[in-house]
Amino acid sequence: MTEVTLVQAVNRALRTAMSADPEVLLLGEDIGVNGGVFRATEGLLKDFGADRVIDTPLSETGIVGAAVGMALYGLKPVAEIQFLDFIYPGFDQIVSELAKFRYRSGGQYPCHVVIRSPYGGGIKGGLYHSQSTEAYFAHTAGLKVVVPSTPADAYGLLLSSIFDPDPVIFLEPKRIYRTVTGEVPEGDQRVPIGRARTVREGTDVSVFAYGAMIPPATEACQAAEADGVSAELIDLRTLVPLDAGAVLASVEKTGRAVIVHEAARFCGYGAEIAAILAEKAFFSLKAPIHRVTGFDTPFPYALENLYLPNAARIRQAIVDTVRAG
Amino acid sequence: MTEVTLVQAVNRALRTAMSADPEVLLLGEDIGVNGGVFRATEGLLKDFGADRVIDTPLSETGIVGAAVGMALYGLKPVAEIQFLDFIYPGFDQIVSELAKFRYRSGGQYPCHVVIRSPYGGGIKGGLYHSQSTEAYFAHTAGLKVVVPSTPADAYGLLLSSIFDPDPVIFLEPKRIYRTVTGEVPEGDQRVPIGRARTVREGTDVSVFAYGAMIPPATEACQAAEADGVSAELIDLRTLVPLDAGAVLASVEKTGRAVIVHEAARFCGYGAEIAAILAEKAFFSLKAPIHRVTGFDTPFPYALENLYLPNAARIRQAIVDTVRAG
Amino acid sequence: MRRKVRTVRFLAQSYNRPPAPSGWALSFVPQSVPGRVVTAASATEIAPEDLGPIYRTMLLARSLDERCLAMQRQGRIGFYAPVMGQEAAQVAGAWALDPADWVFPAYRELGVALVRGVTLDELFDQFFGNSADRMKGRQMPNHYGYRDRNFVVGSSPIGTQIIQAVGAALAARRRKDPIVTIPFFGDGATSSNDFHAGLNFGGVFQAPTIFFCQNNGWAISLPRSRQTAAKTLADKGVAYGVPGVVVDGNDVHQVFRAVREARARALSGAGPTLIEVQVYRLGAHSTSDDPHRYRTDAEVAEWKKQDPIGRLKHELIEAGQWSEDQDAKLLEEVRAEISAAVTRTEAIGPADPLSFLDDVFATRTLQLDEQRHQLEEMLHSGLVKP
Amino acid sequence: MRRKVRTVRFLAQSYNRPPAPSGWALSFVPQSVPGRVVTAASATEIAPEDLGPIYRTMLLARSLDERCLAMQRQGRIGFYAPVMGQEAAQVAGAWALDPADWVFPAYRELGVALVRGVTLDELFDQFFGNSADRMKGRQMPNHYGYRDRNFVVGSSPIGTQIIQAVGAALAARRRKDPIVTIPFFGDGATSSNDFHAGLNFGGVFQAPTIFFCQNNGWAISLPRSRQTAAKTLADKGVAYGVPGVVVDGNDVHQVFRAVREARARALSGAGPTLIEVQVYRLGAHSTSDDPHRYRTDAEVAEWKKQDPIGRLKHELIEAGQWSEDQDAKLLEEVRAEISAAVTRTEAIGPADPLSFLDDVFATRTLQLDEQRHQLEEMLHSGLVKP
Ligand SMILES: Cc1ncc(C[n+]2csc(CCOP(=O)(O)OP(=O)(O)O)c2C)c(N)n1
Ligand SMILES: Cc1ncc(C[n+]2csc(CCOP(=O)(O)OP(=O)(O)O)c2C)c(N)n1
Ligand SMILES: [Mg+2]
Ligand SMILES: [Mg+2]
Repeated sequence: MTEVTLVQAVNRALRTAMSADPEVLLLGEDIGVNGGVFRATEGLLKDFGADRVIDTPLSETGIVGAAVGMALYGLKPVAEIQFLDFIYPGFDQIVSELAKFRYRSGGQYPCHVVIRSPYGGGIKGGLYHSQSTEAYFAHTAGLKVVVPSTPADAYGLLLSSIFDPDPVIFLEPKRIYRTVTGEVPEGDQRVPIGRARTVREGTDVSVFAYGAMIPPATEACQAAEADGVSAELIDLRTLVPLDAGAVLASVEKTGRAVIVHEAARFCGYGAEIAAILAEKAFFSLKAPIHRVTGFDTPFPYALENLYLPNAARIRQAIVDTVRAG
Repeated sequence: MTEVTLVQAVNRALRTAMSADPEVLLLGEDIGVNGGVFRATEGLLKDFGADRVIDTPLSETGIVGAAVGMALYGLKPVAEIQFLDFIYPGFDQIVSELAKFRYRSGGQYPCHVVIRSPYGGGIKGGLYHSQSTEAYFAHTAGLKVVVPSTPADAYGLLLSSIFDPDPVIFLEPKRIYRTVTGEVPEGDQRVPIGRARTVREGTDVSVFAYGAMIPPATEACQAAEADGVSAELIDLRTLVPLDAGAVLASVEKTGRAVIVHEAARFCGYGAEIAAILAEKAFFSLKAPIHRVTGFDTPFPYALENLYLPNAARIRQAIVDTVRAG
Repeated sequence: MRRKVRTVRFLAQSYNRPPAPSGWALSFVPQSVPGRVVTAASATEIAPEDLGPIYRTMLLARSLDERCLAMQRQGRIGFYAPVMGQEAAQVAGAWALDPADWVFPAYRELGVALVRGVTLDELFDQFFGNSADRMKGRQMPNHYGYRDRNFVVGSSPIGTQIIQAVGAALAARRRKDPIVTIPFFGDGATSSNDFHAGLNFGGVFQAPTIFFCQNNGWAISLPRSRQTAAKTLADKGVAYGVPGVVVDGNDVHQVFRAVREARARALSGAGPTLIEVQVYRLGAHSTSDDPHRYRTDAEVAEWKKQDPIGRLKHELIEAGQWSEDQDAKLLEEVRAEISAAVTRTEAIGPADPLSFLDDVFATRTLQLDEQRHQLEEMLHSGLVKP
Repeated sequence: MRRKVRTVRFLAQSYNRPPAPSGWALSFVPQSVPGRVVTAASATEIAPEDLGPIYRTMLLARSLDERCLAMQRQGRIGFYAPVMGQEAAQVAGAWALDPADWVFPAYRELGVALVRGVTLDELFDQFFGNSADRMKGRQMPNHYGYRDRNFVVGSSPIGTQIIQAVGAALAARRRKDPIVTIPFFGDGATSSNDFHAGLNFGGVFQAPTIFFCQNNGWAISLPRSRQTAAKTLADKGVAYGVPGVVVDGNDVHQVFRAVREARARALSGAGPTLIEVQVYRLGAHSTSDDPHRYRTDAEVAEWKKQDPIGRLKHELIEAGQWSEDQDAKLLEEVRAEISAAVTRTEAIGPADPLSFLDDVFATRTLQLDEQRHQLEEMLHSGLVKP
């Protein structure tokens, strides 16, 4: 065990997977000699060669499409999209091809692809280096969507994703790439896809969050203690498949829910959590379900700290929810 | 007033707009000499010329990108995407450019573009001629999303969309292109964007639907009378901006909600309606919110009638909801 | 209206028809699917004994078109996209491949499928979407694939297979498998994002890929001349450092030779080739299309003179190896085979109603399990009917 | 390491440096922005009296780079993408345009912006994202646009402006406005979907567009040689029936002439031109980049010899119109102007905290009104701080 940052955990997981399985390879823009613009692939070209760490031309259509083709043939490509904001030129290959190959072929052609991408705001990236559009992918049947918030989860979930037989969109909260550190194991130690993580237990209200929202949500839950509120915090970790059991169990216990994400609210991922609760935990609910989210605007630049949910807003929502009923 | 089909109403609205304003023009694949694969643009090439009814090469990137450029310059392009399933090669131009131009320029560059596209299942189109992915667009700040379900709305809402200063994704339920007929006015008679339509009033439960789900939802509400249930049916019509006032008012009255759409359930548009109700109409709600939707799979071919919500399923959901609390 | 067919760049020799083969007789393999006759991998001419099977396969494809169009009109299948006019291109093109090569089709590649050994029963299973369909009834007719035949399952979005084929080629090279990948696509597909990415990645990584572009003159209603202002589609290779060739797709010999040479080139490590195969879509785009809206009968008539089947038949008859009588008999035989396959497959029951909830993922998630359970109940209570 | 610059196709005459102009003196317009000096629209040579203002604009761009890089290191601005090495290409290219022409920039087009009359204050307002910023503080530095200068606001996604420029050109033609549109983009952008669509639509519709590709050798860490296997980027025009030319982008005369000729061609209805302007990115990709990771100092040093500013200065001095002394004085003057602009704009307050909820639509929806109200309350109660 060593203390590493989240982005270092990503790097280690890639290294572990590539060492374990020669059919794992990486492709993307600036991932080779440059080691990735966030250094997630640092050192891998040197150790695994240009055959397995492939710097591609500037085309997300090409990156995703080539990864699909490699996977059809049997390899396990891990594609990097430099920023989630730049994934859309590859969107057709993702939603029409990657997500549907297994299905349309009656199971003949699995698509063993991971698409890794740094996402989210808080680095003064403005409209095009800040987006959180996980809802697009979560709504697309056939894709798994994974979002770690700790180095250990980044490591263990990335390994699970790379060896998962289905396509995985692996979203890395770049804002906490280097601000969060923690221990990661050595070797092929995986964290299973499909299970939420209870960050802290509580009895009055359940807080659901993921990615870079975990640190402010944790802070908010702690602060809410001063208001006499015991908040349970669940890190959803894998958005698809959702650990609905954990979500429902928590709300059945607490009777209240606050959902946090930095993406725009309207039709965001939080809506699905609210909808599931309103359908399946209705009779446990004591108060309106509160969403603390980004605003329904594109992501701004100068005022990003107003756009992003912070601990104070989350704490207020927690307290309001408990007071509401 | 004349009795026309929904697709004829679309054609008439295009004709009205083009006659009224020389800066309205159309572009897309097979829309000119062929009149569109669904004949929505039939006759327009002849009457308005190849300068205003532009057959483009096979590139949705090109269609949307060129439309954006035309709109920046001041024209009012109406782009046709042959099937919604084929919009994804143009997705980057839609979400990165069309939706964000006004915003990123501080209001200097509005993007007066309509993207029309037939969408939805029920025509034995399989995975790639059946999709309902309205949630992608509804989640994208900066886009309006409009879905008519009658010829009159198709006519009036398309006119409003064409003369709206913002980008509009105009989704035409192709399954009812020719099965629904009705009167449409002559001339520039618009239906405002942002207002839901009450299809029928009721007191026990509110049913929210749109597009091709309106006919089965209507049938279901009628049938539910036999179960002693009075169901109110609201056609949302414009998904963005949502007429939240109408949605909340209805549920404040009935205390119950059933949401219907043919898109996959997970993170679908219905989740947002449920989330809004769980937040803002919580204390009016007497029963769990029920969603009747497509399944969380790609759209199938042979078994599409199992995939699509039908009147019987909707009726059952109505009755179950009323019985639940 | 006949477009001038010319050879550009790279392939020095011209694609003239080779001298009529002599000393061989037509030999037809007996079953419905001709089964690939192996020729020396290096040969750039069709082996004389293969011309018969090639002709038979072309005739089979044509006859399938006739039957399927009729069945679509009768409402027995839901959709069909005919191959008529492209039989020589597809059959000869596929004939030049090794069975281990990976084919990435669009939706019109019936001729290729037949060469790869896809059976009539398999085709009709797919068209009906019955319970024997390998695609499990999930796709429209014409969208099929068979992993064991290295024939990847196609989709409707135009062009997507082009860059995928490049990815697969790089994977094959990494595994040191001596194969090529070959995406089949149309003139319209050259405008797609995936063509751009595919040719570019192909050129940069020198992928062992053959880009097989069937320029059939039309992309639904858009003529080739309005698809791009490039002089030829083969010219597009220049943009990617990929050699381009133009061949007359109504001539099995030209097509075969071009694919063989491109294949050798790809396997030698010299990179991909873009082959523009000039053909004409003699039929409608699909059963949803009415070509009279956008093109003249005269144009079609002009191209009918180049009919690839008539042309090969003529060649065979000229060579004294074939006769009109034999041809009529063969046609009858082929039609009977089709009828038999239709009878067999139409009797097979529909797909299991619960099956459409499978294969979203390798194993059903809890959420899909729950939805499957709900569907089961709805079927049981009669809320939905298959 | 110097790539061979050659002229391909279409433009017959070679782009050699013209004879040194005589009988003119450098005249600098006094304000910070040189203000376009109108030359006869048909002239294909830079008017002698324009060389001074062009040089001054280039020097201003270079000095802005220096200042902004320093300010970024000091944490006073958040990001910067330097133009160093591309000043001749941008300033001469823009100089050849009419003010009514529509420019579609990427994020590195500082030289173009200056020629279009974007002021230093406007630039720094944008870099600071202050309340005077026309973009209302919504974009990263370098992403700006000014409708009244026909300088469209750029975005980060690579290439998107290329097809948009074609759409705008078609719109202008429809309105019978005698203008061209000109997207500026890099070598990396030639791999984008939007390049493919833009060139193709441009060729098919004969749009009055000039595709201005600045091949600066690198797309972040990817060298041009790995971006595409095409021999030149200008060659890519072949794929679209669009003539391509290659010019030495360190030579203001070549660039000016190429743009002028392409402009005349476009306005005559003969269609678009793809100009590959060969330059070198002397600086880092941006302040987030460390070029030492992927390229040698020797390569940079080699290209520094071609420094476009040094080259034009040398030309002017050779012509007896300029001296090192004058140059030093000019540099001082330019730096002082920049300092003054920084002082003025840095003092301007931040954007209105509620403003980021505007301009999503023409008018705020009820939903956005509600969110604005919530934000107002949060600001009031101190939950969030601007
Ligand atoms: C991305 C996309 N856009 C539009 C369509 C609708 N469409 C189906 S076939 C076709 C024309 C294809 O032309 P071509 O590539 O020449 O192939 P052909 O049908 O002639 O064999 C179009 C536009 C589609 N399938 N995919
Ligand atoms: C679609 C997209 N993918 C990736 C990126 C990340 N990125 C920013 S600049 C750049 C390289 C651009 O190279 P080039 O077009 O040559 O322009 P230059 O920076 O050299 O001026 C990349 C890959 C992006 N902005 N957009
Ligand atoms: Mg075609
Ligand atoms: Mg570059």
